Amino acid sequence: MAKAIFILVSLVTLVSAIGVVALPKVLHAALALVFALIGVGALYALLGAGYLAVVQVMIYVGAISVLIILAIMVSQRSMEDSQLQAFVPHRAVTAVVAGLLFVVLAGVSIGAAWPVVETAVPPDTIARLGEAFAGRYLLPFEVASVVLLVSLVGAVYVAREP
Amino acid sequence: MSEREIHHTLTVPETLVPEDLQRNALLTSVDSVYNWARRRSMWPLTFGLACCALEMIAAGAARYDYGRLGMDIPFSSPRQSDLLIISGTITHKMAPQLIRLWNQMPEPKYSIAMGACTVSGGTFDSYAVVQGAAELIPVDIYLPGCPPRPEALIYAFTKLHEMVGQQSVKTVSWYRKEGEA
Amino acid sequence: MGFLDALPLTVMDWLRGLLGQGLPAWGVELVVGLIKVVLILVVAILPVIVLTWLERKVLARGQDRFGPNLAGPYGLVVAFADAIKILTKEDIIPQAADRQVFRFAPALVLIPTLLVFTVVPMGRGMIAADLNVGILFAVAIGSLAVIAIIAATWSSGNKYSLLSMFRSVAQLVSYELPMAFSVLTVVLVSGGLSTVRIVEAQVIPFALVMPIAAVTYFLASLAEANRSPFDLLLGESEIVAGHNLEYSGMRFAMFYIGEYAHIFVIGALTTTLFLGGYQGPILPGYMWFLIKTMAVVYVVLWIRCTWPRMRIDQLLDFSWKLLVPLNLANLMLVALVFKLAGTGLLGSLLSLVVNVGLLVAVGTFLVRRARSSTSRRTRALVLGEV
Amino acid sequence: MLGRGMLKGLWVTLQHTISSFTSGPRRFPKRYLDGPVPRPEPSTQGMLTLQYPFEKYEMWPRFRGVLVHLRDPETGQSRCTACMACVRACPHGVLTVTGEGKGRERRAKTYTYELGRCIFCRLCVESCRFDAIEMGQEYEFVSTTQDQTLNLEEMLALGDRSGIKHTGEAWGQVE
Repeated sequence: MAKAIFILVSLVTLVSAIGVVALPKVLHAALALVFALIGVGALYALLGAGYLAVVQVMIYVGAISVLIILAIMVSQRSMEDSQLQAFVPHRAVTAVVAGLLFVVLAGVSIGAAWPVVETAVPPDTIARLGEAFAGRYLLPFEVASVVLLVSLVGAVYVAREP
Repeated sequence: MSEREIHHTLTVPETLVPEDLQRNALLTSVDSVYNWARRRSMWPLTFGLACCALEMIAAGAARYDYGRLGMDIPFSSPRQSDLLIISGTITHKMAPQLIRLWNQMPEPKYSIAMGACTVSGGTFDSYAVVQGAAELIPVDIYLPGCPPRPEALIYAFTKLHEMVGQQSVKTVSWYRKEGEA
Repeated sequence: MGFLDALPLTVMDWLRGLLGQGLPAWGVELVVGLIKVVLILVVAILPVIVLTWLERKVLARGQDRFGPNLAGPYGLVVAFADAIKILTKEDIIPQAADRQVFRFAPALVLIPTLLVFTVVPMGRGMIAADLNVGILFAVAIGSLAVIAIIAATWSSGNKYSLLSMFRSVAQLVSYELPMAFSVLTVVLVSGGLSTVRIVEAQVIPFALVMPIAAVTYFLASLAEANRSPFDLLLGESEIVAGHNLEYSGMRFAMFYIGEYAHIFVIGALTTTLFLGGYQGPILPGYMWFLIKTMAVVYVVLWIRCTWPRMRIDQLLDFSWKLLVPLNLANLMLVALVFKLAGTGLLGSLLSLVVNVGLLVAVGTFLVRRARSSTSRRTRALVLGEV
Repeated sequence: MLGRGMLKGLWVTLQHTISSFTSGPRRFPKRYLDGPVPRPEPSTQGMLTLQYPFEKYEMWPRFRGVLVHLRDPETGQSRCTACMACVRACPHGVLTVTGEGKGRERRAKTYTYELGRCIFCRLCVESCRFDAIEMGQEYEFVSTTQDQTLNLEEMLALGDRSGIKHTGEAWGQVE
């Protein structure tokens, strides 16, 4: 049962992920991205990480994808259908780099041992997560928030009327 | 009319079916249900152009309330409307918009020409005014008056309901595929 | 009482036992899961039939009218007339539309609304999936609705629906935050994200413990459902009719159903979070849930009947300048109170006092600032001067 | 305050919702009235919707409905003498009249009234020296065609239905 769901979800995720790069219209690609992200969230949920799944949907789908789509729409001319251009040199370079990246990733993923932990997922993951953030990983957590604050202030400064 | 009779006439759909189809009980009920639904949920597109618009608004307000007929969702988009109420003087300037709105409405659609100006140009027999809405779009019900009373508009609705009640799913044009007669 | 309360569960157990005789374990789970899905669909769609009638009646009565009263006794079957008519309407796809997405978007509208029902406890033990992240799930899924709106508006190829999408996105992004804060306050007090746990924690309904959070949640969910007074994306007078502008026939019906199902979701979630869910004396749990939900739904319709539409800048100001700071302060104060006084009666009472005190303080501050302000708009907004 | 105004608005609509059930010219259980409905006072509280197809207001005496011909009580015919005064007075050419006979015997042979163009200005009635026509009480006229013309018989029938009596003044001045 779980296996069938896993296969279904990963199929949806993969097809959407291919759609993100292959679809000619930008907005179609963005919508495909949404589905890919939802699929990843579903995979998290299948792994027993419910909190992570929900946060994935909330942040990536609810906020970031919407921002991406808005940015696409506000920017000029991108709403039009882009025609695939003929062969250009930089495409070749891109293809070589992407191919190398693919080889490296494939090598890593084939070579990895993929150890399976036998222990069950603890029921109080959220509490543990909270305690970890407020205890052991307090400093990195706060530093990350400082980075966010800086970017927030920077954005306000840039967007401010002169 | 007693209350019971009124409710009977209003809730039980009439069976207005041609003679040769009367034996076909299923079609009869399909037709009557279909017509009943269209009569009881006829969402208007209120196209107010001049003084008649005020009477149209009054007909929708508390004193006359055409919402009783199930018409109290005036969607502003023609895509979701069934009935175009043209109320007021149609100037030549406004004619393209009227035609456009009518074309944007999905079938089955109906229209009421409300007021003397909309029926025939009325008092404005001039170069600037369209002499009747029939020059532009097919009108189902003509309602004279300058302007008509709100009751008269609701009377026009009831007449339109009678007209709708005589239609059949079998004969309506919008369910035929293109190319069929 | 106890028998009535557990009646649906008893029926379910009996069914499970019956199925267990002829089917393997996974088959039983499959059938039971299917029954749950059907039940959720019924719970989500059945109110739509009632609500289409109820909204028109409530609006009409508030304006001294009758509302639809010719379709059946008291117009009760007007929803069926709507349904049959709308199903038999012509289905138009505009030429400028993006055909695939245009066809696809109405299906997306209903999914988030239906998914939320899986985590709403509708009675004692009557929940489709008691997730340990339940309420967070509801909030996350609620934010998905905007995707459907984006898809629908963009694919329509209409500038007005695109404008309505911009408004809708601004609105959703702004109101997500106060909503999350108010939910966070509840989570803090109840000590868990599970909806069942939140309901069980409400010996006193949270609306009486933290009125600020309750009102904020209610208003924010109104904004998220695009209901009046935050129904800016409809804006008939400026942008024709919003995101469903180009949809007709069956596809429009999906938006219509989605809207009313969303109203019911507002009621259900507000009940779960702040009104004590299925808890209540004498009547069985699901009856209490229904009564409370319909009460909230009535308030939603009542507001629709009364308040005018807000302007977009007022809407964003209200969220960012009032609701967010207020709820941030409320969160901290409530956390402090419950840390010091415990979650018992004393804590609840203190929390109520703190809430009311905060509200009074903010109100006085706003009024004083407005009195000394020279901006006509501020004075009009806060002091009611014209 | 803004909030106070909004709460006040909610209170007002709640009051109206309740009063629509409890008070008004027609209380909740009684739905339809027989016969013409007297027009309620403007200050009436509660539900005041007229359920039109089943209830009708009585029209006030000076209401301008469609033009009707009044029947002469002696002859039972219209008093119209086809003098064409109404035709000349009409701003839109709504009326068409043909007459027959000479002198005192002259009577209208046909009298057509194009309803679709009429603006109910009552100039024809003002101009009539024989008290033959009057604005009636009828307003329920629709048709499925653009030209809605009433002829003499129909207008006479409408006059019978409206129950308007001759004033007698104009008739007396003929001699």
